[in-house]
Amino acid sequence: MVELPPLTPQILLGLTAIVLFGIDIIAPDTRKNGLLASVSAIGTVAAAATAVWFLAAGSGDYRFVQFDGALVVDALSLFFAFVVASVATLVVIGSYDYIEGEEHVSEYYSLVLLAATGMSLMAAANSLVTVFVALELASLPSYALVSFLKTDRGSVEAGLKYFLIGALSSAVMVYGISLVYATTGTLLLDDIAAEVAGNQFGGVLGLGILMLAGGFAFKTASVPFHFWAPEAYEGAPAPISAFLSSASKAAGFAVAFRVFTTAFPLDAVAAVAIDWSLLFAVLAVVTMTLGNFAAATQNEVKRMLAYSSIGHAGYVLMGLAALQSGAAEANAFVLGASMTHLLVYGFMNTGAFLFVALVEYWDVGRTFEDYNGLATRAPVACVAMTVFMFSLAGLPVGGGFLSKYLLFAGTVQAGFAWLAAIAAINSALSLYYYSRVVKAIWIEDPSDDLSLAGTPTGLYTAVVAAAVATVVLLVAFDPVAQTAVHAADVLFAL
Amino acid sequence: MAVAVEYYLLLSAAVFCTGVFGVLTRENALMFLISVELMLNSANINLVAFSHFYGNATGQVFSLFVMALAAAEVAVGLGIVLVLYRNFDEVDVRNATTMRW
Amino acid sequence: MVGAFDFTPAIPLLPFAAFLVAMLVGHFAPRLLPKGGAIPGILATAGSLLLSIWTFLTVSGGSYHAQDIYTWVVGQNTFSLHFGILVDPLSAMMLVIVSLVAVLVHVFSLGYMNDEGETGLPRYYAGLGLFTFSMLAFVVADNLLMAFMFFELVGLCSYLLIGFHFREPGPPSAAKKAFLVTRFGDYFFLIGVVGILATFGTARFVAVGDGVHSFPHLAEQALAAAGGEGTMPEHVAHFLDVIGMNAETWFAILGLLVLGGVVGKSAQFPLHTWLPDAMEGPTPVSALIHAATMVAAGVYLVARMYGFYALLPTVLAIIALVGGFTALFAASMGVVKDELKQVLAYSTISQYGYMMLGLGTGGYIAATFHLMTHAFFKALLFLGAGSVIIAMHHNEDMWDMGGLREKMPVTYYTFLSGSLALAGIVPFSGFWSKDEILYEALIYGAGDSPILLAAYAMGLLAVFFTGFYTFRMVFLTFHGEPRSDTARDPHGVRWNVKLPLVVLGILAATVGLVNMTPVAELTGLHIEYLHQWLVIPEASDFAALGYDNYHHLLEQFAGYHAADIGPLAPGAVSLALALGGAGLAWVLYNVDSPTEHTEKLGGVKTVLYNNYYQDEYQVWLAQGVTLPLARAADTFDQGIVDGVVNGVSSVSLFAGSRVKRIQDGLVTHYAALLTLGLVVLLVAFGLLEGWF
Amino acid sequence: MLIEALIAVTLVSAFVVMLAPDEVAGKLAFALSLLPVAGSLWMFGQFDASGNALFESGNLAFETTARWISVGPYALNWHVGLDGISMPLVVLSTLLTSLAIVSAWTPIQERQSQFYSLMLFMLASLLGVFTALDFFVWFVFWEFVLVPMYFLIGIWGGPRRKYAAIKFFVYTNVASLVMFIGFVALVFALPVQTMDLPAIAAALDAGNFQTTYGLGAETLKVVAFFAMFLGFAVKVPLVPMHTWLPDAHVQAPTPASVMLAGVLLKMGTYALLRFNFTMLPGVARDYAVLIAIFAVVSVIYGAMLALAQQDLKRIVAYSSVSSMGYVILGLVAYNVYGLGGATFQMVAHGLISGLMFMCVGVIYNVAHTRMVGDLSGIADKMPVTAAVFVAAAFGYMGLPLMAGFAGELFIFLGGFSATFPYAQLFTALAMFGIVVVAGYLLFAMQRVLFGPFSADTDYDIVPAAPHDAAAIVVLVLLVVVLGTVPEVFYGMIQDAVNPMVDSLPEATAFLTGGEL
Repeated sequence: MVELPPLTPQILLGLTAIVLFGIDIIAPDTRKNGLLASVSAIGTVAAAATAVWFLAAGSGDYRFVQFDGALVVDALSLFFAFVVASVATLVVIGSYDYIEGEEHVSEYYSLVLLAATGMSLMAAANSLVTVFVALELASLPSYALVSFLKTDRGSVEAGLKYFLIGALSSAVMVYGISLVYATTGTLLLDDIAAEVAGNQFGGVLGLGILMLAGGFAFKTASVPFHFWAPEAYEGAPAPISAFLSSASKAAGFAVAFRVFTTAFPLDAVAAVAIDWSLLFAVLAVVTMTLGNFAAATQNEVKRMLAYSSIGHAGYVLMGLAALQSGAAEANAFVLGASMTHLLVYGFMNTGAFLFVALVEYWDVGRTFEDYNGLATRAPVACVAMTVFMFSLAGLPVGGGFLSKYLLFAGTVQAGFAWLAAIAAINSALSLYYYSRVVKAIWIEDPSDDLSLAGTPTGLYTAVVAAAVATVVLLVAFDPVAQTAVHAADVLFAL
Repeated sequence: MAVAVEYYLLLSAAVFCTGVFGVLTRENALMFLISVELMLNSANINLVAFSHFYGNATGQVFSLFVMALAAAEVAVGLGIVLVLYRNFDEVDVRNATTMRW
Repeated sequence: MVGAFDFTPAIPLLPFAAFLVAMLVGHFAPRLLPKGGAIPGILATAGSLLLSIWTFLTVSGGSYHAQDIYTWVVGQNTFSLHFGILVDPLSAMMLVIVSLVAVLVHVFSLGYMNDEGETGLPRYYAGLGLFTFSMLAFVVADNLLMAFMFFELVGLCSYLLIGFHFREPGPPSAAKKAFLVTRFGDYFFLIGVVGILATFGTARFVAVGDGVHSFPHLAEQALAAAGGEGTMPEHVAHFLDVIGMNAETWFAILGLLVLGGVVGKSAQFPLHTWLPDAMEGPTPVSALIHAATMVAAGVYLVARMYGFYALLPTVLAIIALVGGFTALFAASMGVVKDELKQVLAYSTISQYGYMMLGLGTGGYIAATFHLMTHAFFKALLFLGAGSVIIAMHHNEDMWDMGGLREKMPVTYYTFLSGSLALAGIVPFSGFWSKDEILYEALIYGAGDSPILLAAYAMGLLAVFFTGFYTFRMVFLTFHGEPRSDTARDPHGVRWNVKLPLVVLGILAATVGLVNMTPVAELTGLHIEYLHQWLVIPEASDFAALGYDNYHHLLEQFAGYHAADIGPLAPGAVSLALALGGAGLAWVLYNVDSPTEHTEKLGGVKTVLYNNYYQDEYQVWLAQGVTLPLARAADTFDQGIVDGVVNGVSSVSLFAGSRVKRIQDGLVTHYAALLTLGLVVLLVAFGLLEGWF
Repeated sequence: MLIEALIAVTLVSAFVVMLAPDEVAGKLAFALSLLPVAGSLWMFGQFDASGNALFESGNLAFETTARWISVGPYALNWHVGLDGISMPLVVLSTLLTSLAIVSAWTPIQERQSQFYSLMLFMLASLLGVFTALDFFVWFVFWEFVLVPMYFLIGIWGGPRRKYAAIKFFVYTNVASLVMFIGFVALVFALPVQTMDLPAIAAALDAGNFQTTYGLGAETLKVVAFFAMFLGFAVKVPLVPMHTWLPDAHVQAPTPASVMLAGVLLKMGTYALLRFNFTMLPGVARDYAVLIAIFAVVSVIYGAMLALAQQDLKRIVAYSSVSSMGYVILGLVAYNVYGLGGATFQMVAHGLISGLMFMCVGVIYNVAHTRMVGDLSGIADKMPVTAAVFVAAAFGYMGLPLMAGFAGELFIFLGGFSATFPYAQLFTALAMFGIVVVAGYLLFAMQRVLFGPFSADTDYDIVPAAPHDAAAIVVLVLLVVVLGTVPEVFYGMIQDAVNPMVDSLPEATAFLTGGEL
């Protein structure tokens, strides 16, 4: 019986990237989009499947420390490895049609897989060094992917903005890491935790933590590091928008969850340096409000989704904000709820962006008006989109309902009813703009010359699969919720 | 004569702020990149100084990682600047404003 | 042994069956319906009449009946609500009156509706059937709630029948007004019913059998306890405790609330305004509903629960005052009307005023008596008017008539009989009953109650007006020279019109003989049959409904006591006044070509023509106050309440459109804002955590 | 498993209809909707429950429990069951849906299969709302109801349908969120690790709070009560949270209006009854005067607004606001007649308002206008419709022996017997609604149905289609039956509200025993 290494999902993703490069080296000039997409999909599915298998087998019940503590495998890392890998699966399947006919197809898939590797490593990072390295591993391919359409001004502009803000943010983050190192003398999360209590350089440490949080805020598109997000999501190829707004965000949260709960125990840190719960509460409020309010008046569906993605980051931030010292059960609940939301969000948001990809494929247009009456031409995809929109808005057509309300409930339970109330206001507003999409595709009449070219198999498969997953998650939510809460338990149990 | 470690903090802070100032004032994408490099290196100052202060190698090793990643970042960045130039005929970051609001 | 009481439920149900037949057959197979539904209606009401008479005879034998028919709501841990039948002298008498008038009206309708070729006859007869059903059920109701329910159904039927000619603008409007005005009264009535149920836990008029109570009796006990005798029923005590009122005040409020319904239905001031308008309905309907029965429902209700009212002197005084005032008030308006049915309408209001006066002044028997006599003579007058209207091709203006006496003798003589009764001319029925009311009012008023005396005075004065307008009507219609072509050559009427007139004419002339109090006084004979009829032996379970009990309650609780005045002198006075009125009418109008003398009234005339502006102020209340208020509320609702809602949405969207402006597309600005945000956080948390 | 079967059958029917061709969708949907009708009637016949679902003493009908989701220590269970309060509402929902489907045959000519499918989806979720006994299960259905309604208004509605749909959608969703936060805050303060409603009710009754967020138990209860009250009040709707309703009604197609007025509004009062008034009777008692003021204002203000309207649908819409105010009054009275009457009135008003909307719809189908000023004297041309309209209007006015009277009477009896301060005065004031309702309905009838015929429309006024007439006649008969034999439902309703009454003795101390 062969023992698989605990990092198998990450390794699979990385290996697949290398295989893709290899294929390109062996056969550089042939058309092989299908082959590459298949290989990518097999790799990501395998990674997701192993993550699930490990979780089911109980591998996540303990912390498998790898490389002297630089990486760790536990339920959290497996959970997010699954999220990243499943989103990547949908994205590569959807990309098959989307990038058909583009150049550098194999680089595209490899970069997606490399970024996925980085994201899944983020969830496993247990040292600030690996945090940074994994984060950059996720970021650098993303920059390139966003500007993948080299002749498209929007894509290039998006890449530029994403890159510049990203570079600035990672500089801030590295500086923050250096300050943490300056005050604690170590970069291993567990060791930092030991040094934090009663630290004499509280101010410097606090500054470091704040800046470190900035790095995570960039990855999760939270205020004030969110500025890249609307443009990057709008300009990027739609599958990449899906990938970034779902997987990258989830990974950012994964690493934030681990770093803040492991390295900076709230009571100790709050005593000497900074009450990061308050910090995240403030960020959550500002982020969700800005995201939702800005989304409300957008004209383009994709940009609306971009802002809504910022809004959702705000909701998930509540999971960090509502953590309290010494309330293990409540913490596990709310953090677990955040994680479930990220998972469900992975499917519904990816699905939504892939629907946008589908519409871009049809070349219908980008504004709400352009979407008018799509349901008369493509009812199946539109049902799926409706599921995504209503699920994102928190209506019980998909798992988003449960995860969002569990998150709200967890926040309330932690005593942050005011935070949940603000989230509720935002959620109501979000219903308004999500239903604008639904209104456009179902209620408005199509323009006379609306006709759709073809039925792209890959995109359809991905969209429908995402929709099915979203709906199934409403009914079969139990395993997800249990796993997430369990992962949070393991995280707190160190 | 050992310089007190706090002064390295001040130095790094000064370099960091210089970098930030550059980021905020420069419009040329390359200058922007260089400013970011400054900020990264200010972190390196800290890492190396405190590595010495604590007597462990962690900081120094990490500073190597940072340099390597900075190089990778610049590589990607230059690629993006290149396509920026191709599409917008300039490397002024203020030109690319087709998407807003 | 099967007795009459086993069939009592069938009395109301027969007309209901007729209603169903007329409605269903009329809709699905109109050809199968003989005479547009008249025949089933006549058969059903005739059946009811027979059963009523049987019941009546059984009651004469001294056996009464109370029975729960159907428990509508079985209360769990609370009181139940049920339908039941109560047959006592009062209801037995009323059953006969209602079913008799109903039969006659059905027959008359053959002439008035069928022969005139009206359309929609099944609807008409269905309405009549439903009405008769509701009224009969109301009459036999053994509790106030059931009474209220059928009271309301009666109102519905009135609405449907007044608005029978719905294609014209007038009748629907009148129907609406009738329902609305009476609904206003019923609002108070319903509060009263609910209040009585809540206070007493029962709405029964009489308690027969074990473990049941009646609210008048509980009220009596409570008042007695308040006066220091016996114990307060626990339930009542608790309720009074909750609302913090004493029994007397609260019961008076309840009494007044129920009275609201009475005032509405019996068209008493100030809710009388619907009745003249209701003359838009077909004339037989006016006869049935707006004279003999539905309007009687109010007065009947007071009589029905007299055991309660007799406890409440304040309410009695108000009843008397309202009654007396209405009698006078309405009579004065009747003086100037030009249309036959209008005169009758105002006379109806006035006559019910008398009944209220009677009830208020303790003249229970007198009022009941007048209820009976009035039912006959007013039905007669309306049917007579209907006959005239047929003859006049539906022209109702008395100034176009004249001289019809020769052309239609049957109508004339029967109408005259009714008029004499109405005017109160001896020995016609109206004289006896009206006179007795005035007599009772006088003796109780003189027994140191100036309010009752004032009410009496108004009632007495009204006698003169009554005599005047009645004979003005008779003379203008039947005497003198014909004043129009139709009057010269009137349309003939058939047996189906004449028969009811004759029956009612005889009754109007004779029915007063059942209670000739002055004669009894004079001769010492025991001929006050109605009085004896309404007395229930103390041994009976139903004694609480008997006159003796009421008399006793009046004396004990209301403090009524009679002054010792003989019946002859007051009778003579009222007769003289009636004759005076009639005589004045003779002088002014019994000429070949009468002219209007209303000019002599001067400014009063305008007021009378406009009915004291009662309609105007009520219309003003509805259209000048309520409607603008509703519109203002609507504006407020659309502008402010909904405005806030839309405002919140607009403000949110506006805020959204502003917020997104931060994202101005310039990446250098993003970097600056990012840095700014970081610095703000840094400074804020630095200050908060004391880093500096 | 009967409840699950009922919901499943409805859902499957919805999918079947969705895939059916447009031509047969209406008939097919009606035929399939008879399955839930038959099912619910059969359940009604078999109904053997006693007591209240939220009380331990309650013995529920068709109850099932199954594990659904566990989140850490918290268990969300699939828990459904029926008691005397929910059973009548289930029957109401199925019956009204069937009739509403029939009433859609004429007006709905586009995208029919989608329309009927949505109707059945709505029924499925309504069944869930009225049967669920776990908060989350209930909440899933509660929120899902919005989705079909949004489409029904948005796609098949009138000229301003998009505005009305989104207003309905967002407004009621905001309310749900407020309610959600209030309720879960309350639950998490209790030592329960479940969202099971009976368990929560029992824990609240025991009153052991494990935390009160620094508010104190009483304050927490009050805050939670009013958060929930606000949430449900929007759905009811109570003034001043009512303005979505007229817009939604006026724009919605007739069948959707029927469902909206007939069943959806009842969700609000049902929830108030189940949550606020069953779980926090003490707070309801303490703030009875305030709630009663809301109720009275709704009744009178709603009726006044109806008086000012020209659109028949708007008239009925505002009168719904008025009628639902009575329900609140009944709830706050907190005795058998009050609570029972409130429940009964939900059913009665469901039938009658549904009937009114159908009548208006039938007229609109023919005349293509609903404005009072545009039509006159149409009784001549549409005799059956006019007759039913008159019957419906009188039913609405509370004509005895029709269902509305029974409901209102019970509520008035309850209100008058209530022991909170000025209960009698409030009741009397609210009762004035019966005069105003008569005012506006009589005015409307006089102008639309009666008088000389005229129609300011391009369409011929002809008698209603037979199926339209049949639907409204059936409803009238139901209304009459329920008014004549209220025990059909009222017995089980009383049975279910009695435990509530017992839980708050001070509210009802003096109304015990049989007939007094």
